[in-house]
Amino acid sequence: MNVEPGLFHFLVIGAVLFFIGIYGFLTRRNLITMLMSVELILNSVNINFIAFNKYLWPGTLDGAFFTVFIIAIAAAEAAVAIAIIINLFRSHQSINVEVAEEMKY
Amino acid sequence: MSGSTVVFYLLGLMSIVSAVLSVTSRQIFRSAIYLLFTLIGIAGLYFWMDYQFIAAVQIVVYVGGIAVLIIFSIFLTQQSGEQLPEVPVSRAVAGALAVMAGLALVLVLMDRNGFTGLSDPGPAPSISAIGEKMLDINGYALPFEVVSILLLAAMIGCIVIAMRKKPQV
Amino acid sequence: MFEYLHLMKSEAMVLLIIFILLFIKLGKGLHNDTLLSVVQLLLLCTVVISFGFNDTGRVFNGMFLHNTLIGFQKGILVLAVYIISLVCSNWFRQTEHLAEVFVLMLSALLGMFLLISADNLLMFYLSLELSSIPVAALANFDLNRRKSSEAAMKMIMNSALASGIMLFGISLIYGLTGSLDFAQIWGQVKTEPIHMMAFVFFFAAFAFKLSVVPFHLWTADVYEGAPVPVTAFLSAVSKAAVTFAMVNVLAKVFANLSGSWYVLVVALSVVTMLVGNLFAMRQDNILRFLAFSSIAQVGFILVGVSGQNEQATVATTYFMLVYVFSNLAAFGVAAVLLSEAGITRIEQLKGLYARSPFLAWALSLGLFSLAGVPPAAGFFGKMFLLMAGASKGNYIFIGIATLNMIISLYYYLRVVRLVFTSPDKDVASLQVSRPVIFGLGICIAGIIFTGVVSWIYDHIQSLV
Amino acid sequence: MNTTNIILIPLLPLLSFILLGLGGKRLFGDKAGWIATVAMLISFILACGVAMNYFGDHSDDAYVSKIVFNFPWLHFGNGLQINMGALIDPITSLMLFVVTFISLMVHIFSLAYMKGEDRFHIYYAFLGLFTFSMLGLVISSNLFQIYIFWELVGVSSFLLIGFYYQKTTALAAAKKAFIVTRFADLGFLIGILVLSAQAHTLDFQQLMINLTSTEYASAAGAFMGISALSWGLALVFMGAAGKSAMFPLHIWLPDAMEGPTPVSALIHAATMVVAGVFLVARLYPLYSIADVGVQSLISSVGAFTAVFAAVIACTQTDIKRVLAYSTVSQIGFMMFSLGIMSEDHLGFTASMFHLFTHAIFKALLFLAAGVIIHYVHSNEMQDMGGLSKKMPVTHLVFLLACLAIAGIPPFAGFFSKEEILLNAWNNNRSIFFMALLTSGLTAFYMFRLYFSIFWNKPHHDHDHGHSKKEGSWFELVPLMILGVGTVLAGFVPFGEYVSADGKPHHVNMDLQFSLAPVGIALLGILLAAWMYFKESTKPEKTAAGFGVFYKAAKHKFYIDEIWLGFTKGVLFNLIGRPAAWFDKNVIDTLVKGTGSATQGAAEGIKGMQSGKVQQYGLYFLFGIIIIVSVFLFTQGGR
Amino acid sequence: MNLLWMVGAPLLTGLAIVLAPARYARLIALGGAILQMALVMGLYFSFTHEREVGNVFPLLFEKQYQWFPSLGFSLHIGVDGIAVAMMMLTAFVVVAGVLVSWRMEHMKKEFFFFLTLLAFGAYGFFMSMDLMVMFFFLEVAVIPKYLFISIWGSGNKTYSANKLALMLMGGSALILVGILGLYFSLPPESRTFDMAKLAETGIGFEIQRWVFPLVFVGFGVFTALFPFHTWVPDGHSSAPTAGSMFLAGISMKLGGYGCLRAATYLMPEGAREYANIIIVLASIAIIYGAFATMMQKDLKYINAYSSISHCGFVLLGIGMLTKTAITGAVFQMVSHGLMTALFFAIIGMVYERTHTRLVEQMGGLLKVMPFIITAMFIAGFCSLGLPGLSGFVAEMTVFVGSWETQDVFHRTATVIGAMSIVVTAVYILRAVGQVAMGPLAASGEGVEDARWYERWSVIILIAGILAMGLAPFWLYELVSPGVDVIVNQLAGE
Repeated sequence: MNVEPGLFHFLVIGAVLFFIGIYGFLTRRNLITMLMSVELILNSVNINFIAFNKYLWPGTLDGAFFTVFIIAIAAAEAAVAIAIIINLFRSHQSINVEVAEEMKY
Repeated sequence: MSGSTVVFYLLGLMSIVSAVLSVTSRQIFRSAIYLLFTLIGIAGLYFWMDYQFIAAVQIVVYVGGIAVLIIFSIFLTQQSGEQLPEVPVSRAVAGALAVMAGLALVLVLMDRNGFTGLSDPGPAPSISAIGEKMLDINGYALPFEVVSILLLAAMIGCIVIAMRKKPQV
Repeated sequence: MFEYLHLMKSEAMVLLIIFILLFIKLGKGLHNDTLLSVVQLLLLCTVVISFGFNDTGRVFNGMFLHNTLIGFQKGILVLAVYIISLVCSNWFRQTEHLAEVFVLMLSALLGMFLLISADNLLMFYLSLELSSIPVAALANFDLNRRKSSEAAMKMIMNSALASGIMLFGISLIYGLTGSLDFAQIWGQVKTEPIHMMAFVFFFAAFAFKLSVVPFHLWTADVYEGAPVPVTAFLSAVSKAAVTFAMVNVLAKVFANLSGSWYVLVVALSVVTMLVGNLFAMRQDNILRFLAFSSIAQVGFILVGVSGQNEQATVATTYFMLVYVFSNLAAFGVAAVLLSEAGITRIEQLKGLYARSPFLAWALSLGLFSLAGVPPAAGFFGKMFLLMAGASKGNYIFIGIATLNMIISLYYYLRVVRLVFTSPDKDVASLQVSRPVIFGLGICIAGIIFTGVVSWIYDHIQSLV
Repeated sequence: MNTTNIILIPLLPLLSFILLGLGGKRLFGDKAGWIATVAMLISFILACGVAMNYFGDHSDDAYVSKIVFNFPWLHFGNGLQINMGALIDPITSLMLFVVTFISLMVHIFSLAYMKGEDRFHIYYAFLGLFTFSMLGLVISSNLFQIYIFWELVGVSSFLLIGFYYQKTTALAAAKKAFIVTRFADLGFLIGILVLSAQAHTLDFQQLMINLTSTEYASAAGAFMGISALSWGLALVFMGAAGKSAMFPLHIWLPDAMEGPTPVSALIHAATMVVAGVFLVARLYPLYSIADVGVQSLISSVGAFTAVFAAVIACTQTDIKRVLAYSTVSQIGFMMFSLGIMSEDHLGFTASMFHLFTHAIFKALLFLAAGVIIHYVHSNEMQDMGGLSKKMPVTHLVFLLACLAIAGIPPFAGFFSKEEILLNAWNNNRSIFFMALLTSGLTAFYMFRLYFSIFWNKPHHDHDHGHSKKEGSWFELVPLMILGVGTVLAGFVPFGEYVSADGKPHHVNMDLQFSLAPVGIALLGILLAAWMYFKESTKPEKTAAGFGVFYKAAKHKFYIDEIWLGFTKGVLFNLIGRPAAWFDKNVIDTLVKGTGSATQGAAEGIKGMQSGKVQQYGLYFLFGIIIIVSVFLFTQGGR
Repeated sequence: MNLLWMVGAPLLTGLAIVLAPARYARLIALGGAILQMALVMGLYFSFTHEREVGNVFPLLFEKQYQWFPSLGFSLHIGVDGIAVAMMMLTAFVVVAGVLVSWRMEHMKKEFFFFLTLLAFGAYGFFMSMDLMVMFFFLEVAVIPKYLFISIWGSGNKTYSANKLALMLMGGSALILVGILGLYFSLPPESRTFDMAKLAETGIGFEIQRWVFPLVFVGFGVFTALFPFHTWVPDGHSSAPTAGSMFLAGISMKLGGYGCLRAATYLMPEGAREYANIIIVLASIAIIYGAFATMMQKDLKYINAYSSISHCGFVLLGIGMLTKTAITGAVFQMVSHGLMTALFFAIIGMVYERTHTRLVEQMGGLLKVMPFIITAMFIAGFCSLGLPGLSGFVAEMTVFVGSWETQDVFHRTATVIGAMSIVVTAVYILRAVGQVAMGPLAASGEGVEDARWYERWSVIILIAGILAMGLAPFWLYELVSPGVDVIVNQLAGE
């Protein structure tokens, strides 16, 4: 493959980040770090959008706008998540995900 | 191999490496910082694609907002400096397997499909154009409103949840 | 301008209520009971408005689509919310954040409206988030219950992951088709591997929200932990909304892949029914039991969806209407029992009949309807779903579905039996407040009449 | 006029049954008996009337059988239909007379005999039911009607045997009687099916015409090489054998003596048990054209039963059982005489004649036995003896009856038995000699009975004062009437009236032929006198002389035990128990199994719901990956 | 007359029971039952009258109402002789059932409500001419049975109730798949659930080949087809008296009627295809059920198993495919309905007095309760096929009909069936004899005879039995045309 950075490079970066994020989500046991992984996932998606927008469909702005809105949503999501986490910390005295396994089966 | 290429690879490398570090480091505070680097790297990539506006948003919202939020919450919830618990091997292996499989699948398919982008990417959108579109009733006015309502709702939710008084025990 | 208002009347109404609530909150506030009755009144108006005067049109450059069917579906959703506001009124009265609860719930409702009307991936994504994030917050509103916060955490985390994966899919779709507009995407989707992958990533979000196996695992925990109204909202309203959206999207956007997603839907439906039933069999917590039973119901909805024709749309809409009545009857009773008698386990239902015949009957009717036993409306709902599915001629699948009906009958009847067996010791009879009676009355009426009165179905048919 | 009479004959008893059954004690109290008796009397008179003006008109030399009335009772889709009708021909008229006559006697007798019974009215109701069914049976105009009433007499016999319902033995006997005959009726039923399918009709006359005509008689529907006709007739005979207690289905009759004695007299001596003979006689034309195998089946079964029962009778000590076995033996006579088909059809006439006479004297014997039993309060011989002075009337009539059954001229039995023997002599010598032996045995055991009741040892009153009266007039008058009958019945020119082809049939008796039977009968009597006239140890000695044979005979050759072994061993243990076991353990287990399997599955997969967020995520991811890869392998293509 | 009254009457009764105070429940129920009986009688007479004036159209009082027209349903109702006979049976059993449970105290309101609901289902089922509507009514009648057993039942009631409900639902699941297959196998423009239309358009053999077994077995489960009969003993024995009467008297007839109407009538080729299998299963059920009965000790189990045996005759008759045999099957349904209902009613009364259902713990009861035991004798004689009672007529018709087919297979089946009359005699006499006769058992000390309501319920059923047993021709006249239609269908005309 050619070294000249193009669409595919960005997609690769996006995919890699995406799965790194998922890996983090699956393995980290601290809720906040899990949240960070989620942010990674969202960012990777953003990269895809921008890349597609730039290299495939430059005519429209859909990708760019999508990215903007994703960022906004991510903020909201993070806010709510952190609020919930803090509450969980209050009730469980920890933000380790394993403390919240009362409900099962 | 032009300079821009080098810059691109540096940015990409930076974001990926720091992402890996941020999901593996056992110092929660450090991993937050690594996340910050990743975000900046990605912002850099946006600049590289000269989507300045997006890059700016990225910096402002993520670096300035979310990352800070996360760090605060770390302070709130965590005695910083204490190690994160060890990842159980089984989970790590399973996760790694799933992730590898997924990544392989995605990359293979992408490669098969071979997204051959345009050789000469079109001009990046001007910020004014974005602004125009954003509030145009035939543009993105509705999504804009929706997001605003979502933010409002999220805000209210956070307030209620985070501002609860201590349980009377 | 009027056109906008006319097409978006339900949204406008909901928005209005939200603002009224905000003003009341910012003002000196109101006593819960008055506030609650105000909200109920407004919701009632919304129900009327949403069911009435619908017509077709698209605004915001095709980001918002409205037609008679969608209007009817919105009507179902807001009706469900209204019933919830009635049957869970005990909980609402006791909470100290009534206004906020309703603001969040209604904004989620708004999100669902937009979700159904969405004709554009961006709008779709946004409204999906709008309909889930506030609910996640709501799940935490029993602020002092550990389980509540656990539930909220599980929900927000899972939905974050789900939306991330869906976004990845969307990004691919965008990349492959170059558009976010459903109409244009429809032309572009091909039966190529990467398209399918994109589709699956995208579909996973539906699967997650509908809690289709294997994406269902959050459901039970959240249902158990969250406050009862929120659970009811999740199980009735959001399920209905997502179903409508899914039928819409699958038919509109991925018609070209129909051959593939038929197989997918059939497979998932079988697994979902099976797993849902098997888990429901062994639950002893009422809410968890209802959670798994609703999972099994989703499997059944998928049977209808697999029909891939107009009748599938009609059948699913009809079934969701019935399902709302039946499920809310069950949840309403559960809510009353929880708040009045602290009953959470199924064994404690023993002798319910002796304590309150009304609740006993409401619960039994709801469960009968869920089990699909005539003359309850659920019978017709399932019947039509099966007919929609059978139109493909895949009778093995239909046979499996009916077998699952039998399994589900087993555990539904188990509950009913407990309800009617006489209690060991004589127990105090339960007081049921007027709004609850009213709400359950609506459910019962719905359960009885939606089925045997055939013009309701014919009406829906005429809307398509 | 005639028709209504004939309908009334069975209907009156039915009426009394309904009246007494529903009215019960409250309405009638002990008037019940009178109501029934009066009804019976009327229908007896009617029956006589019918018989007279049937035999009365000699329009032509042959008696034609006429259908008096006939109405459809039930259609079958295939043109077959069951009618309810009345067929009048010589044997019908004969049976009408016999049944009503004996029944009347028994009704009158019971007025005194059953007095003070708790369920007096029920008793008479059942008698009415029985008489109705029996009369319906004899006037039946088609095969199915006869089957219907066949079952009805069966059930009324069940009810009457079990009349003393609190005695376990009575219950057992009733059940045995019903089930054994039921088993035989299975054959009868299938026989009916065969014949009807063959002839496409059930009506007797049509049946004769169809089956005797060539195209049916041709071995259509032959099975295992035997023509359907013969199959059908053989199976029907099975039913007849069951009802008439032919070997090996005779086992129920002796036990049936648990019922009240008058009932034994009516049902188990005179009327019901000869229904089998009647049935065969009814189908005589068919049997006469059937394969020889069927005919010889009938004759040999009859003959063997005659000897067999007679032998057992010699060893029994319960007087009613002796009488029962003698009944079996006598019916054997009738049966084999029917079975021996000769071109002059003497056997038919003889058999019917014997049926007629036997009905009278056997009823007499039973009623007399009833009186005796009431007198000594026991059925056992050794409790009796020396009663000749105590009860002269009974003594006299009993003696007459014994002479009659022994075949001593000029009593009734003599004539009929003569004809039977004559027929046997003409056509089948082996059977003739068996019959001869049997009549010797008959004379022996009857007089054994007679002597040990009335002479033997002097009667010592081991009971206390009461019932020293021989019996009330209600009991004695019937005895006398029957006694007269016993004397006179033989002189009825029977052949003139009843014969196979309806034409008058003259039997010529020659004295030298009858020397042998009479002689052997006298021999038997003398032997009995020698052994039993005075109390002595001769009987024991003789019994010892016979040794194991005597023992076997005393135990009725263990037939009961064999049957019992069959039912208990085969039906219950080999079929019933396994069936029940299979149902409980196999089929039920399958059902339970599915249930528990489902439960097990539910338990098995519960680990899926582990409560761990990240594991949920893992499932999520794996789900997607699997689905995608499956797609790639199935559709994905290219 | 308008047939809707036949479903309307129970419906209104049910409503009245729900609304009225509990102490009136039984009165209302009785009134409703008598009203239904009157209506059915009216139906019978107007039906026969129509026939007399020469209305030969197979289906009378036909009406068709819109009901989910877009899906090809329609509330198409009408009756032929068979349906009328079945409805008369239902009416008899309903009245008797209400009377028997006159002293019901525990949750009486619901009890009588469910009773009327069952009646509603049964009437609707028998009169419906549309597969889906038929199915609807069939299912309506299932759940009340479950509740009957699990609320008012006795013994191992939970198990029995589940078994019954699940097996019956399993049966109806098969039926559902079958009729859906039937529906979608037709070309789109002619898709319908209307039996009349389906019968005349006809169904391709390939479809019949796989649909017939589903539908037949589905209904067969209801009427205790051999391997699927195992719900019968437990269900009947655990149910309360009226419940058992309904189960055996009506519910099992739903199955038989369905086999006849929905399976055989609509899919004659299928019927011919599978007739031999049906016959084999039926003969097994007859003889096997009889022998299994012989070993039972509990009166209710005895009657339940004997029901398996007797319903075998229904299936045998259907399997034989001749007119007589099918007529016999219908007769057997009516007869068995009345007879077994009577039996269960009596068992209930005996149990109520002696507090035991084990045969060996009873004896000599004839002395203390002559009325009940006499009725028991009548029921027993009816079940062993005594002439003059209904059982005889039915069984004979079946036998004659099955004997028509002249080959060894059919005749062997017939003989096997006929053998059961002996076995029946054995177990009936064992049971009834033991209960009624012999020395009075301790359990029978100081009990009194039937009360008025029990007497009446018994009398009503016996009246039915006698009416059929003494004068069967009217029943034949009633049923025959309906059977002709089915037979012609079978003959492919």
